[in-house]
Amino acid sequence: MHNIAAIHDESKAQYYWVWGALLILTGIEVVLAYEQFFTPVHMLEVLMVLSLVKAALIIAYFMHLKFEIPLMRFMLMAAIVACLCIMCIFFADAVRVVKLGLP
Amino acid sequence: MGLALLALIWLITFVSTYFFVAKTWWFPVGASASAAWIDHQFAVTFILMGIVFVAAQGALGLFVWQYRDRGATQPVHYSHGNAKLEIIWTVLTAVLFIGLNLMGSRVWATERFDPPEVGAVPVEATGLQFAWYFRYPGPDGKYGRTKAELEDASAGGESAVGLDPSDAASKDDIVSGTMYIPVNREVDLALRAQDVIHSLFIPSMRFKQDAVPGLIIHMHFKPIQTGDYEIACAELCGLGHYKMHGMLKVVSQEEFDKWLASKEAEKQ
Amino acid sequence: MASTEIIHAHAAPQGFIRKYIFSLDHKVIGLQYYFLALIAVFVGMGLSLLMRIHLIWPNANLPIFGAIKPETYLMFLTMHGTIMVFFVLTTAPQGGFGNYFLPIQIGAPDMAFPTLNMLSFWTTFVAFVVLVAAFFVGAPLHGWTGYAPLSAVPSAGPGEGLGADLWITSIAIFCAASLMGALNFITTVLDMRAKGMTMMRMPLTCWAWFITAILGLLAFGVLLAAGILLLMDRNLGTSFFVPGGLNFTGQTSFPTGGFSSSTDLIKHNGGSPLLWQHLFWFFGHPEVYIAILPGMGVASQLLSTFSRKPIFGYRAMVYAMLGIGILGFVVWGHHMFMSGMSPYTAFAFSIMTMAIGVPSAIKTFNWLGTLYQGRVRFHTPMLFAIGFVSLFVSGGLSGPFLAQPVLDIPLHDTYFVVGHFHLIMGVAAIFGIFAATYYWFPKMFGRMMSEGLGRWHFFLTLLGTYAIFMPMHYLGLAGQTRRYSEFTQVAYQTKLIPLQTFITYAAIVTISAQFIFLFNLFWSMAKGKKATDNPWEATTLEWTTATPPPHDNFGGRTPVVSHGPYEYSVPGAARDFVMQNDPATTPAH
Amino acid sequence: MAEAAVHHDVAGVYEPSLFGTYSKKIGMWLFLASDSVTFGALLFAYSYGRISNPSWPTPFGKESIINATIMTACLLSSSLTMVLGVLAAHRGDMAKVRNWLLATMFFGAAFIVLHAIEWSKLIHEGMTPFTNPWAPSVPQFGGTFFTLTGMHMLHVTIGVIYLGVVALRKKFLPVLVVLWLIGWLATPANNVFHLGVHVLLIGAVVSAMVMFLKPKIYDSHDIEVAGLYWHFVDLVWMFIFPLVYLMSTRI
Repeated sequence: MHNIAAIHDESKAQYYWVWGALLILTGIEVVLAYEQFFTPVHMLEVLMVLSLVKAALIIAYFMHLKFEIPLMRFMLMAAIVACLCIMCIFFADAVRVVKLGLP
Repeated sequence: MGLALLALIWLITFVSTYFFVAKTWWFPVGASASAAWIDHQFAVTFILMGIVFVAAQGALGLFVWQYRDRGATQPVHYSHGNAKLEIIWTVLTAVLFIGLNLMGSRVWATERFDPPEVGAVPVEATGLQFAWYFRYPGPDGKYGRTKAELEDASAGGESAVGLDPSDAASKDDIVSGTMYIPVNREVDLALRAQDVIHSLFIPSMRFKQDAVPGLIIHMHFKPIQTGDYEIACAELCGLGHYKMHGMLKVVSQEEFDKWLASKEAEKQ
Repeated sequence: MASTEIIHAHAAPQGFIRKYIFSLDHKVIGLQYYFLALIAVFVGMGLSLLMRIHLIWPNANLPIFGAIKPETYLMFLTMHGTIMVFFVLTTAPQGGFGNYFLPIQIGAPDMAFPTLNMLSFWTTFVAFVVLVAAFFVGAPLHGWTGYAPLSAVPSAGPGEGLGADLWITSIAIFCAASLMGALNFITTVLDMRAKGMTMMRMPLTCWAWFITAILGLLAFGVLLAAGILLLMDRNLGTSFFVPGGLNFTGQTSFPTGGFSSSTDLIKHNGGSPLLWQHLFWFFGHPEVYIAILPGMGVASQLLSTFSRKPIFGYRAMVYAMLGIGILGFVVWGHHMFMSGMSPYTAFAFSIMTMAIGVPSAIKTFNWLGTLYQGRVRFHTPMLFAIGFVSLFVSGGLSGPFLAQPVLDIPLHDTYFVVGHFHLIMGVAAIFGIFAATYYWFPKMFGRMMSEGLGRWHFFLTLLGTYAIFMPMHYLGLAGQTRRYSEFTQVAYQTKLIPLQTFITYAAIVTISAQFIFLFNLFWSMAKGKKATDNPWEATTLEWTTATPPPHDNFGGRTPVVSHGPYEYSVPGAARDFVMQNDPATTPAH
Repeated sequence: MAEAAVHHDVAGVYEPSLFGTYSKKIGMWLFLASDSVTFGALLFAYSYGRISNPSWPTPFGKESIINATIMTACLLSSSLTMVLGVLAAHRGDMAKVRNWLLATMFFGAAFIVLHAIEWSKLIHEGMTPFTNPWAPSVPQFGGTFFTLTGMHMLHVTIGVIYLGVVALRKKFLPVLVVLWLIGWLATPANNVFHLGVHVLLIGAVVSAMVMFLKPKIYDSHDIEVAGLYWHFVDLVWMFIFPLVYLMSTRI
């Protein structure tokens, strides 16, 4: 019932493409960071977006999530992403430490 | 059995509600400007929740008695529920709960976001294992520097909060184990802690705020009645948590000035 | 692989050790969990009794313990909280009954990963042993919430040395055990339902265990991270939770651990105690629902069974539980209104907390709707289910007070909170466990428990717990702060001692009543009336199999399900209940 | 991961799986969900400390960044070889599978060694969990760095052992013991890895127990599940690398 080979295209080529893309993205990240193209806050945003793209590529292709049924894709990703997003509430207090901290 | 259950559930409901309504044990009399607001919000919440409590427990007792098993002939209503009812009570409870919440948020906002009134009395409260110390900046209006290395709880007073005598601004700072504040003037309170988290709790002022090490938290409140009020620590801070106790003395402006002057004189 | 027709992967074991100690059978593992929780609950209860006695007679000279010192009181308090929350409220309903009955109720021969299941129990056991070991080196006094820096600095008080290390290690091990259990539960529900057992035909107990497992999977991971960081802070001198400028001048005689000296401690910088609270409550609040959700499932199952009526609003019940599960992750900040957290976020947390009252209310209404126009049979399990509803209402309705930041100002960290959470996540959840015990005992041990003793146990416990925890609300209003080992030092609190005395007497009576249960449990195992396969005339799959169930639950066959879980008093049916696996021709919806 | 009790190939006995796949894979995904929350919490703790300390040090110069980039490339390449191994497993070519897994392990081991050298260098420069030479006012820099990368390194090490067991079965145990001895003898006594290498020994004991309890040949499903774990390790590094290294480059 779960003959994986039959479910999706098993071409080797796509994995090489993804690998290449990941290496190039890493290269871009390193160059951006080393050349300090942006102010730190923007740098963080850019790096995080690039990292998310890389993560998405790994999850979708290497971890085959692209080829799983939609319910699994949705449930797993929604749970993890939601959990991680709500932790951003912490940062309101991290900023407070800067403002109210000891002189 | 049904009757016994009915009696028990109704008895519990009645007794529990009675002691709330009779206010046998209740908040101490409010002595700050915000106390009336908080008490009002409490009363509204209390009435609404009380109605729900009595209704739900009453219905529970009634149902188990009324629909007790009286033999196979007793009809049972075969039903999987009622979507309309579900929607009605979902919406009703949502409106009730969220509405209640919004009502109370104004007090919270004014206490935390508005700056203290002009002319508020600056006081710094420091919590340490296991005592409260209160510091007044003196005539220059500026707190002197404190240093963690200089803190010595056993010495008490200025040494306990680690006041650095080499700083000019600290020359006129007053440190007291009792909190004196004038009535009808807002207190601009700065909260600090030296070792672990403490929590300054003044029930009569309806005031509570954790003092967190590494942070200086600013709060303000306005006492509207003179008198002596007790301060307790509300956050577990170690083995002496139970005896971390202080006094708040709300006095008239003249008495307050006199007290400050005498402390200044003592220091010279 | 496709050719093998294996229904169960492991054959029935023969030797004693493989059969009862390192068993792969989910039923044996369930019982192991249950008895671990039983030991834990009596330890925890004993500690609460000692605490109550110390509160009223601070200088009393007890046998064995002698006079209890304030720090000893706080150690009892920490251990009571930790044992109860982790090893009773998480272990018994989920690990115990969930393990035993989840596979049977969905028609599976075992859990998805039997070996992992065994590992999960033994890891829990190790965690318990490590926690108990903390007793013998001096347990920590920081409470079960372990707020830093009290828990992060070994010189903050007695017991904060090795004891606190063991405490946090135990919790980290428990996290790992819970993760194993949780992913096993989820996979089992997703993968191993018998033919015809669609998600919307699962008993509500299974839904509850399923959602609880999801909460556990996501919440315990965070506590594990927090535990690792706390261990680093304590032993390697990092400062995640330790801010700079700390000076423990009053406490220099205690060990300094990762901080080589007190000046070292002063120089630390930049950590934040609030970070611990965030991480802890990110786990801690879902944990509350981990404790109570299985109780809700059991109450739903029992109210329907003993009212001889389908559950009112099955779908609404499922959605309500899902809603509680999801909202449970976004309300943790309501534990921190007074903590110096950013006041803006308090608004968001407060609204979310009020919103979580809605699904809770839906559940209550549906339980009342189930009783309405039913035919209520008062067997002991039903009494406890009714008690659960009553306690859930009482404990739940003090929630909206605490959820409003403004009202939390006078109530935070007072006995009001203690009363609130004991009623709802302590006693209500334990009523769920009692109800489940009385209900499933015949299936587990093949004998009935005594009804007479059960009734005495019920009435004494219900009245007793109300007598203990209702007055705590009054105490909280009057400003009685929690975690005080004596009330002699603050004048306005000394006036409340009479009420505290009443609570202590009530606690003594209630705790004594639990020995009726203990006696009933063991006496009935040996001497109880023989049980039939379906003594309660219930409909779910566990009642279709032999008593006690065989090794693979259904004796080599797999049930086929054609009905929803609660088909009672179906018009036109021969009996007043339609079993889930009755042929589809039986009239039912 | 234990043997699943049920194979869904038995048609008609069970409801179709809700996620449309076999139990072991679901189990691994759930474990990864939980582990990503753990790593997420650690990264949030790191970011929290970073935000609340404006004078965070930026010590990673050219050499470190190049080293870390090579490490990243190692991990990415190991993911490629892993996925090719899984592909070969689906085609039933078990000899190829073993080679791909060995390649994966090679890249993983290279990552660990490079990282260990990096750690040793930083420690030599004076970084400890509670002090660092670059910003004395931010002592937790070292703590966050070692916690995050240490947790990740532990995951990589477990991954390499896991893959070794899958690829070589019992033959891997002596290899592991030899690696442990080499690691132990090659590191100076005051180096953190002199103790850290014992993870390999513990790994050998645990793997021996697992193989004793479940003596079976691994099929393509087991390899896919092992692959999931390996890719996850790679995935976590995709966040640690920019957050820890790239945001602290020395200008």
